[in-house]
Amino acid sequence: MAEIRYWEAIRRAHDEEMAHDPLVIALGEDIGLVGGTYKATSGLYDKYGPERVIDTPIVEGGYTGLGIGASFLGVRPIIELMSVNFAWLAMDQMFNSAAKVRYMSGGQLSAPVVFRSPGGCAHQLGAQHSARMEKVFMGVAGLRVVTPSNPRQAYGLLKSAVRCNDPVFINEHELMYNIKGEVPDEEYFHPLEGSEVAREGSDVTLFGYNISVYWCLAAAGKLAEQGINAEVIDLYALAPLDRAGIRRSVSRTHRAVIVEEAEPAVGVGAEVMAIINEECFFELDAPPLRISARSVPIPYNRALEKAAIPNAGDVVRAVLNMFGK
Amino acid sequence: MAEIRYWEAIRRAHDEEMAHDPLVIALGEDIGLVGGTYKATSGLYDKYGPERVIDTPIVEGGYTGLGIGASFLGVRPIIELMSVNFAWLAMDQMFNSAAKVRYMSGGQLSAPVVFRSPGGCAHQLGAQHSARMEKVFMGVAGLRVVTPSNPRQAYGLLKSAVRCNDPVFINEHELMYNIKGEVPDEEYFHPLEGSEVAREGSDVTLFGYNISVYWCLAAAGKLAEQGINAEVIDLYALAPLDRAGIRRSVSRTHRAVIVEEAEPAVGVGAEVMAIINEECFFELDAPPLRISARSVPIPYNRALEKAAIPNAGDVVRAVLNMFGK
Amino acid sequence: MNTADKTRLLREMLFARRFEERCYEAYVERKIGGFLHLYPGQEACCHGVLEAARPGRDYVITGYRDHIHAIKCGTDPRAVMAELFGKESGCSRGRGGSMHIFDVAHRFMGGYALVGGPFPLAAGMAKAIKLKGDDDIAICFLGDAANNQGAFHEALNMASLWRLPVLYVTENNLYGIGTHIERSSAVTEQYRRAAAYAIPAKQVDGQDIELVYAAAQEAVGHVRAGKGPYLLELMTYRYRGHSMSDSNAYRSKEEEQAWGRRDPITILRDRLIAAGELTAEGYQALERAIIEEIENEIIPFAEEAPQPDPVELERYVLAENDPWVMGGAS
Amino acid sequence: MNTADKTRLLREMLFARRFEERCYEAYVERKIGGFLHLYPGQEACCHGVLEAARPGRDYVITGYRDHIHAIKCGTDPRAVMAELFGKESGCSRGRGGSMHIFDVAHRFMGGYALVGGPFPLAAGMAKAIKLKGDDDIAICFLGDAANNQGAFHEALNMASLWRLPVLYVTENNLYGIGTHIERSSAVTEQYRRAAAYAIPAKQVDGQDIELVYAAAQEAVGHVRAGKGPYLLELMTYRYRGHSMSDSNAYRSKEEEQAWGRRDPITILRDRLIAAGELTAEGYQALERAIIEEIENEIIPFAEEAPQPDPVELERYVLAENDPWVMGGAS
Ligand SMILES: Cc1ncc(C[n+]2csc(CCOP(=O)(O)OP(=O)(O)O)c2C)c(N)n1
Ligand SMILES: Cc1ncc(C[n+]2csc(CCOP(=O)(O)OP(=O)(O)O)c2C)c(N)n1
Ligand SMILES: [Mg+2]
Ligand SMILES: [Mg+2]
Repeated sequence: MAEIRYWEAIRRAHDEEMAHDPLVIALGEDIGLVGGTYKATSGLYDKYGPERVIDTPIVEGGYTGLGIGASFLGVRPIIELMSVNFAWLAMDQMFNSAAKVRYMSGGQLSAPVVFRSPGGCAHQLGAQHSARMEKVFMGVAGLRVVTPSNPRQAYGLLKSAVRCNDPVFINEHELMYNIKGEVPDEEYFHPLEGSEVAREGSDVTLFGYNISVYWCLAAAGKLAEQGINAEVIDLYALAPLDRAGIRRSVSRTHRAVIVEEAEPAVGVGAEVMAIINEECFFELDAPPLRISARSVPIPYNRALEKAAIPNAGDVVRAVLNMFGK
Repeated sequence: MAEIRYWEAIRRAHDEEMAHDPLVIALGEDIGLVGGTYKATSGLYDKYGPERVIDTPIVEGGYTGLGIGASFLGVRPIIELMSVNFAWLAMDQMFNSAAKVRYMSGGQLSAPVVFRSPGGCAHQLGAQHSARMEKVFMGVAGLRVVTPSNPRQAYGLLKSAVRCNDPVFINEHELMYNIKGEVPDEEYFHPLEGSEVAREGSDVTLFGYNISVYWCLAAAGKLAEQGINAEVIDLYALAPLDRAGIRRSVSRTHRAVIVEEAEPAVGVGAEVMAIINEECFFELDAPPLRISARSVPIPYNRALEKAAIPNAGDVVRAVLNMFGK
Repeated sequence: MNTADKTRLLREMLFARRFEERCYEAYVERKIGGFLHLYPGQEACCHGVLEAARPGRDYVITGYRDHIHAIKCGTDPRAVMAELFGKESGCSRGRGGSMHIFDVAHRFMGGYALVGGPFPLAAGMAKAIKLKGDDDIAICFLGDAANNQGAFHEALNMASLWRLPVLYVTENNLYGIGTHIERSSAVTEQYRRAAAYAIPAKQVDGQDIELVYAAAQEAVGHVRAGKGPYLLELMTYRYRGHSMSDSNAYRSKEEEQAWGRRDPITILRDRLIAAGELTAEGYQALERAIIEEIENEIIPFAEEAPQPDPVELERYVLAENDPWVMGGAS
Repeated sequence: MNTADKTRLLREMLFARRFEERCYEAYVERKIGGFLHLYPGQEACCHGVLEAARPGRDYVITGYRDHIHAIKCGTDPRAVMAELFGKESGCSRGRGGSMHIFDVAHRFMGGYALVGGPFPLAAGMAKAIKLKGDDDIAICFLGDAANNQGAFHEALNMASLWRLPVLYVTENNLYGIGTHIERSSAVTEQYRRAAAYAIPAKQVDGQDIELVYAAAQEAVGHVRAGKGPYLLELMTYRYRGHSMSDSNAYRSKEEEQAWGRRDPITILRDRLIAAGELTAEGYQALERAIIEEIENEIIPFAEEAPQPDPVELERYVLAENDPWVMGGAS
């Protein structure tokens, strides 16, 4: 089991799937000749050629629609949106075409397409380049949404997403491409549904996904010093969410905190809270909490930016408070 | 106080605001010469001329952006999106330009623009014309979202939205334009924040907004026959939501049901449940519930379509069940 | 085109006309719901273009005004009518409705309700064809007003850049709902826009099926030969309102009458009669046979077809039993 | 343009060059964060065009490569640098950063980070000008690659249709990040696309400020006269990478050198020297003065400017004390 970086894991999944099936293609801005902003497709242009690794014009709606149309004929495009902020321009096609075509054709047609894109708040990229948009993708029936928190997931989720017959959105993170982690040497397909226990615990469940898993783990470490044994659940599948996994953990710990990098309104935190209310309300020993970003467009100034986004310290404080400490 | 229809109320608000301020303009597809798909702008083209009542090409991203740009210079455009389903094409401009410009310019520039559009499931319009998208608009800081449930609100909210210096999204409903209701004869501005008690009650709070207010009221009527006195809260302001109003009602009734026409995932129901958990968890005598649509693209077939959308009967059943009846 | 072809095309166009008129009635009778956009007046566009292609084998995609395109591709008209009636035997199993006719077996890749949406989808289908090395082409029919959408610009640029085998057909009926093209498009002659993408283009009378056919042959030939996309603009007119709720108040009676005199069916019929290849009686018999087929076979089929089972409401949202959802068969 | 103007423009362009190079250094020193897109090589575009307009009075909007456009509109360079340093005295109060320079007092209506976003915004500003009856114009500067976005198509069509007073300037530096225009645009000469909207257009050498100025005078004159929009394509080159993380590996040394020989500053300088209107020493003195201004006034101002108060994190999301939020003053 080798340690590789997140971007290398994504590159490996691309490479294997393109080698496996000549109808797997990759497209996006600057993904070919220059290998992608985050190197996730580096080397593939030389290996598979410009017909399969396609540098597109800067037309998010257009090339997303083009990839979806190709998928109607069995092509399996992996579409990179350079930043999730640009996805607003592609959503009509993602939702109205890809997510709905199976249903409205009565099951005849499907769009086995993968969209992948980094979201999240990186370093001072400002209001138009710091969106966290997972909640938008989760709200529309017909689209699967996953969000890898480590190289193993990044590799295995992309592999499964390419093979799966549903459209899948993979929410990556600008700050995570250089994270290192173990990835199996043999081929590996990660389930597109479910959740993972990132740390076992008994006193409180911290739900994280993508980058916030790390904040949860860091908080759990600190909390352990204070005698609180926190469980961390990695919700790598956002649509559908793992209701059973959420119930299972909260039914054991009786307390829940959801940690999200995004603003709270109609977000993952709200949805997980709703699921907890629906699934195991009577198991709760305390109100479930969400720790979210402040509801502001992200400011450029570094200190303001930091203040807008939650961190492990916020999680620790909230949990201590929950325990009356 | 005259009884007028919902569309007439919107038309009146347009007319008064255009008469009041020469920089108020209206734009959208077929809103001018033919008076708008739902007549909300009928007669205005003749009255104010083609420079102020503008039939646009079918370019949702383009004319939304154009309206926003005009608003930077103090023009107050009322932009009609013929159907909320087309708003996906306009969201980049709505969010990245209108909602963020005040913040990222450090308060120098603002976009005092109004977007209005019918959402909801009408009669057999199919998967691409039945979106309920309020949750998408609620998730982005910098944009206000309101959703009138009656002609008085439709009139007063549009009036305030035009004058307010923030961008406002007004979520209307295809099935509601012919609803009749009383509207004050004198000029009236409805607050853009808050909520309204549509029916007082003491045993359970039913939260509705837009069309689901009617389902809640119908359910409350049925429940009264069974001895359950339901309060109905009309959440006409979706962003920001009225946390105080939600807390106040649930703290009195100790039970809450949120009724939404949309699919549940990351929706209004989830957000209101989260707010209840945050604001008054210990006041609850039962887990809060949400009654939502099924998570499917809307089918054309009438029976399937009906089965996909909740109704008053679903609310009654859920509440009876909550009371062990 | 020989006489047999012309007679067949006349029959097809007349069938299309009667089929659509019957839909109108069924809508009034409330057998059909939702939005209904009909095709009368534009028949020579669909039939002329697809006659020059390989319907059922080339991939066709269009907007919401889609019944006739599907039928010309080979879809059973009974399945189209059943779809409009919302039935399980409908070509989209009653889930789609008028705006979402699908028949993948006949490579009719669907009707889409968002104006402009099919532009990039068609380019993508062409990309897939190219990758597979087939000699099929993709054909995208859309209206004039759709050409203002950014999707037109984005898709045509990519299609040209990558020499994709896609034919774009603009059915220019002069209106987008109630807005005349002169009020929505700075350049009303749509074929002129193709130069911005180095795409060859031509404007043709869309009421004369022989002219449409000839132009389409050239266009289809270009595309199939691997020379890249082509844009064909067909000047036409819809005889009914945009959809059922439209009164056409924005059109002058003179304009309507002038175009009424250019009815594509009448033009072909009169030409055949003048050439002695058809008689007035023959034409009437044709029409009677069509009406009988519609009344005796198509409508009863749609009426009697079963409703979808409500238990299946959540079917077709996601793939069924897809092993990769759980990480593979293993 | 007289000698004084030319000398002033040379100074302005040289200032722009030095300012941007100093930003580069400050970024390396980690005084500036985020994405930083610099302007060296393209100075004649901004300066030539705006010289022909009324900077500070006409409304200007652009993308993320925006520092110099703001300064030419009249924004205090210290406020720009302070913005890049994230300070409260920055022209966007430290909230915007390099991609979001704003100075509404000087009618610099902002830098926007989404490629293509300003196209319709500019048309909207022009619409507002027209409604108000002013004789101002809106000027939108964007890159060549931006022209592929659907927003270009949609905005230019509306601008032409409604004769809006807006000048679109394409700064064609041949690349969108690492993708050469021949790999992204089916028609590489961008001005040719304007015909699709019946908009007059011209392609001009963007390295020679006198040519840019002459063309811009014509273009601005056209727009200000109420004749509708105009598209000006300026052929130029960026000497640095797209942004700070770009190695330019996709460009050949020969290409870079060829364009290096066409440096807009050198061209104007040499012309002035050849005409005896400037000496080599005079030029060096100019450069020294600029460097001194930057080092002694601009950088210290930005360094010493206060940070935003974290208490104000949530300010500027919504309007403050807007009475209409609660239904009016009453
Ligand atoms: C994105 C989008 N915007 C608006 C509409 C509403 N709409 C439906 S059809 C239509 C007119 C389209 O005109 P055209 O493209 O000329 O086609 P025609 O109906 O004339 O065949 C409009 C505005 C829509 N369906 N989708
Ligand atoms: C909508 C959108 N897509 C992609 C990007 C990423 N991006 C930033 S600049 C750029 C290249 C733009 O090139 P061009 O328009 O020629 O301007 P230049 O940078 O050359 O000045 C790209 C792809 C973006 N910012 N916005
Ligand atoms: Mg039309
Ligand atoms: Mg460029």
